[in-house]
Amino acid sequence: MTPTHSQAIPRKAARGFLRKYVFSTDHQIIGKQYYFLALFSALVAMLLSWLMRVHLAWPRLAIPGLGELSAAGAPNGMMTPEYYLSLLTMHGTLMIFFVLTTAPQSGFGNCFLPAQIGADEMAFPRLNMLSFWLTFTSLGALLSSFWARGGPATSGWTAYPPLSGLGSITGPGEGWGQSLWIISIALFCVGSLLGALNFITTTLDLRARGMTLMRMPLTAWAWFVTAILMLLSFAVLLAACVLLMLDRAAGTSFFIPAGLIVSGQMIQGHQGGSPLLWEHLFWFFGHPEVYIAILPAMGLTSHLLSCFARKPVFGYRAMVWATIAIGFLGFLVWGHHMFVSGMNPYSAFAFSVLTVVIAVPSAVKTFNWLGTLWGGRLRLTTAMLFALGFVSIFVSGGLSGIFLAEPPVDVQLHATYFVVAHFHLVMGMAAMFGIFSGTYFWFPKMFGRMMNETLGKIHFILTFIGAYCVFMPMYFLGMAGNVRRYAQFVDPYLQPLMPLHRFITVAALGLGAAQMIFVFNLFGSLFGGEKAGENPWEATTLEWVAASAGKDLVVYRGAYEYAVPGKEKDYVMQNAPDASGSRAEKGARDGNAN
Amino acid sequence: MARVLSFTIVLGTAVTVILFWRRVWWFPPNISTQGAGVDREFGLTLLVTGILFVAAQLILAYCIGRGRKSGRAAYNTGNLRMEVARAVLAAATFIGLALSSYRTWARMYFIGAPRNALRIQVEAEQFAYWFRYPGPDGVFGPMHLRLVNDATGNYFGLDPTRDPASRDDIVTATLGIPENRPIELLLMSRDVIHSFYVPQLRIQQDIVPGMVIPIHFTATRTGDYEIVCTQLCGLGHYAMRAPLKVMKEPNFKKWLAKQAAEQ
Amino acid sequence: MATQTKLSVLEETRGGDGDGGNWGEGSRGRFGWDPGAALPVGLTGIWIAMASITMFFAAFTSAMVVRAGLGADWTRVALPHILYLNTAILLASSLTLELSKHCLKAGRAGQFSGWLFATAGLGIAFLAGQLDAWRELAARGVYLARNPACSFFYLLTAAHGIHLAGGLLALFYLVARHRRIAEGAIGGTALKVTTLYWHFMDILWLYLFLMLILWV
Amino acid sequence: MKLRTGERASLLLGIIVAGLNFFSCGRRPQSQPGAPISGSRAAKPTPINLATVGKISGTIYFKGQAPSLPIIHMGGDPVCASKHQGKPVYAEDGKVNPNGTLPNVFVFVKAGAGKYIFAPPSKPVVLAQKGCMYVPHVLGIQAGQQLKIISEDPTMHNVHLIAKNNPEWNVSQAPGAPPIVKTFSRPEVMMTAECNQHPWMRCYIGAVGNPFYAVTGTDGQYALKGVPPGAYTIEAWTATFGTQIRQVVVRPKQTTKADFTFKPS
Repeated sequence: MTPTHSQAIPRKAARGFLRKYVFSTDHQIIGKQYYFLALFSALVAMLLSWLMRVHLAWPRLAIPGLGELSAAGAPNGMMTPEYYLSLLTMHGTLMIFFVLTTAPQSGFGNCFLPAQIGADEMAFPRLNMLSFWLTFTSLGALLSSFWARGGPATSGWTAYPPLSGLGSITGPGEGWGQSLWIISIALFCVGSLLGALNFITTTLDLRARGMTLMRMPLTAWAWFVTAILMLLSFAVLLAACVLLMLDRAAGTSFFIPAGLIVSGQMIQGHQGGSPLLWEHLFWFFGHPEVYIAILPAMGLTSHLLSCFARKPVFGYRAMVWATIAIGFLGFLVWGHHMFVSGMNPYSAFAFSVLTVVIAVPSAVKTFNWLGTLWGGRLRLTTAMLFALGFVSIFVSGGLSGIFLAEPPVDVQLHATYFVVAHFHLVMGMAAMFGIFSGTYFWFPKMFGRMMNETLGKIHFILTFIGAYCVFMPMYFLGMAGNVRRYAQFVDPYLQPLMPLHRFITVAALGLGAAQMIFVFNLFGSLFGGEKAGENPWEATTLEWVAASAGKDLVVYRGAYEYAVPGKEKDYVMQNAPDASGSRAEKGARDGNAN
Repeated sequence: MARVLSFTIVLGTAVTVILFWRRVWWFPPNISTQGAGVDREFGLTLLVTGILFVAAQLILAYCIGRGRKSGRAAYNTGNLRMEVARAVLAAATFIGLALSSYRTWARMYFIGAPRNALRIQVEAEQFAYWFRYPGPDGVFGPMHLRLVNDATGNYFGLDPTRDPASRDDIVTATLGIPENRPIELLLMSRDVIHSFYVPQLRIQQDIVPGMVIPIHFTATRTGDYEIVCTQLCGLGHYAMRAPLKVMKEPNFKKWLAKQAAEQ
Repeated sequence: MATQTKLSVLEETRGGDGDGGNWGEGSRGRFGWDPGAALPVGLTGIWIAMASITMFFAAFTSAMVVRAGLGADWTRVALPHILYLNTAILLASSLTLELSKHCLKAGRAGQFSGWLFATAGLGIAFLAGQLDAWRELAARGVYLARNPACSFFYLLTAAHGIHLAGGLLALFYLVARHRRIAEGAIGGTALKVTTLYWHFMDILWLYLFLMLILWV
Repeated sequence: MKLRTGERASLLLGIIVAGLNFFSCGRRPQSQPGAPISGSRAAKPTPINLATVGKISGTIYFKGQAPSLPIIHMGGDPVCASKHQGKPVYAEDGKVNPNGTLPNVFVFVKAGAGKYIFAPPSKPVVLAQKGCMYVPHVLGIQAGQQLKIISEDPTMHNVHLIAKNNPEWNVSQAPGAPPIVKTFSRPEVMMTAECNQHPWMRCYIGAVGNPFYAVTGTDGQYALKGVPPGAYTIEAWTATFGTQIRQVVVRPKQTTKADFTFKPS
């Protein structure tokens, strides 16, 4: 039988609700599944952060309803310290894995990577479905730990042994809660590895004719490099999780040293393992992970700034190389999380230098974003506002990384709210801004309707101000020596900081409330939004090519041909043939000549 | 919206600059010899990043507020020479900053404690610190895991009946140190990873079970401070702390003698 | 028709894109991909999967080297002699798989099937041999948690065994369809992918065995 | 409907994880009140004739050099130190009464009472946290009876129960928080409860399947009342000086004397 393109289509055709929307192999459906999984996780994680913030600001306050929800963790609504740590662990794990890794990469990437490079589908649709359901199962395993004896894990998203390696003797949540955490993360690793495999193969093999790598949209580049980071780093985390689980369940001694006495009990049977070994393995994954979270948002920001400034990306090639450089260097700097860990101080200094080197491609990107805006004709849609907000927040969060990259300064600031401010701005909020701008930008393509722009703008300005009000003051807390991951602040020297904590909590409640506008807008527009046209933003990339244009796309130019002199419109689609005979177009025509 | 956003950015930048400039919230005062280096390094970095911060935010605000209102945007795909120049400049600045912190770091970690340093063992557990002074003989008696018992106050597992070196060891819950004398701490943990952090000393070091990690410093100002744990160690993490007492040398001697009497 | 498409792909890749960045080979994918003949994606995919698996084992082996250097609790284990036999079996299986592929190309359907069956048989024999190595160690009282060297022995052999079992499943898939593959109707890509993965498992085992000899 | 491989695999994984969750939840009821106590195991419990019951009593002596008790350093939590107004607090393990007897000795019927059934008393046993010390230091409880833990300190405590037969638990108690109420479904001597935030805080809890247990006080005496006639094994447990076991015979309406003497360990 001769394979033809028409055969590809029946796979997508509906075969009952279950096959069409639940166990679907359609990349768009899977992308949306990921997106809504991330949205759900984000709402849960945000709720947890509210509880934590309220408890920090008013530690003696009984939170209404919490006592009924979790009688053990919060008797009469008063949060116990172990419950606070459970919330902290769940907040971090949900946000980092199930929101920041899932939404921008697996969600938007699945929806739009094939579309942007001119492919009909991902390379392995069934594997794609498996990836999603592994992620889904992983989320289920994690959330189920709320009902486990002792509650969810309490060792933070970094799960340092021996705290996480000895079972419930080290504290509540370290029994079943921690086991479920490890199982969940291991499943997530497998799901992400399969997803990354799919993304890379799709990008390499399924690009449309004429879509050279250097013509790919920067979003596609970001997804591609992120997928490579995932492929290599999640393999290491999976290995680390296997070792940790063996230490817990089988009595091995990879991370557990000999001669421990916990709660007066001698821990038998363990030999000279090293907790630092876990830290190295974890951060070898953990640092690339922060780029996994931020690279897609960076790519999207470049994409949107160009589209809505109606101007080509300033220094496209530099942007691509910066993305690659960040991806590569991301694997060499994990040690900067360990300056005070007891690691060799000489290697600390080497990590320090490598870490500031990685700031250079980030700086290049920031320069080029500003360069893209300079002299542009801005269309301030909500998507654009969030992209602009991204640049501002990324700068505010990113520059503080320089402090933390210098070992002696890090000694003072390590594990304080300075670090909390740094990563919440540069990776948490910035990536969230990426998710928001992606949602406002691609919503018409995903659901065929427009989101409400007025609500969107209100949402933006509240989120922008809220993000600054919540996280900028944390720099000052950190400088004053306020340690992070504290369930309460009992130390006398922290008491003068309580007003600032209360301010942050109020701002956080406001910031969270503003997100309800987004949720309302999202679901409202889903059903009642204005019908969207084929290319509402007048963008150039292939996802906006009309479905009627046919499937056999040919790409003639780069992704950001805005304001090209001498053209009728101020943008030229990537697949628009042109007879003007420029070098790029000639090449494409040659390729097409067969 | 353009005006609202650019105004918000300018205002936010101004507020941030003022808060840093006026030092509304700042480091606690430094009380150690190497702390000045840390503070200087922080100041230098703050200056450089502050300039970059203000420049980036203001340019962003300008672009938003002063974008073209009519016609087409400028067609500009980049300027390689400018990009390379800026990348090199950024690299030089950042690497320069990292290298400038070398001396302070070396002083803290590359060289050991001076010979005349007072050596004190620190044992961390969930959720307390214990301190041991070697006593007049200058020798720490051996530790026996089996004898460790918090309920009877044998935090270090000492056996004074069998080990003569243990007899004069002084175990306390407060870290008392003399002013202007080098101190070497030997950090040990009994269960999970803890940390030793005194913001005023500009010192932070994880305490890892299975390892003995030495740190050294010299305190320059008397007073009562707090040692706090910064590494998530379990439910009592937030309350894990110990008093630090920096005293004049004679007062320290008196204090230590009083502790010895209570053993 | 199918061959024609493939030829045109080759032509197009040579066409270049004129836009610099020639490493893109921009036009290769579009016509190389078809649901019925997923030749390039399968091969690309397996290469990428192998990169990830390499990273997974690199994490384990670097952990082993670090752990071995940590302290006095690293007691070396005398490796069971059957491992040498297993290694030989695995190497032989790679050889038989190559022979099988060669016979298919040469059109000798019967021999193709025979060598394929032999490969699967040798794969099973290897896994059985690994289990026997475990049993021998267990009989000597060397269990998983006895000391870190044992832990790594069991860990690495088990992790490799699981990955190899995946390859074995792929071989079973081929075995079950050997007639139709021999007829040339299906499975060209599956055969290539499986061969590649099987050889990779072989090399991986050689590497792990070397690590075991050196450290455990 | 034929499932594809991917779907089958994801289904399988779902089932595995669901099973794990079920397992984790399924273990919970162990610590719930009302779980069966082992005393009810006997097929036909022997009724107790209250008219014939006797008594076991005695004194716990200590011979030898009393160990010196170390001072507890409460510097880590200023709240604890302030509760004692500068007076030194001494460790309780190894304490000897001035009259040469031992306090804090747990004496209980270890064997011989298995044929009777004892409903756990409805009144809970109270364990208090006062000035960052446990009161009492040694505490007896009947399996199935409620243990009520209260805190009188304006600081956070956590009670970490370490046990072998009963499930381990570890719960924080904030100042002003409601009492922690727990039961032990199985007899176990001795369990320890510790506060990790104040590591010197430790107490011992003996859960017994019968009501025949006592803890000695400042006079070093104990009495096990209402014991039906018969032969028993009784044990005297101390935290520092080991345990001693004695066979005794209780005759109707009579008091059986059983003294113990401990020596320095």
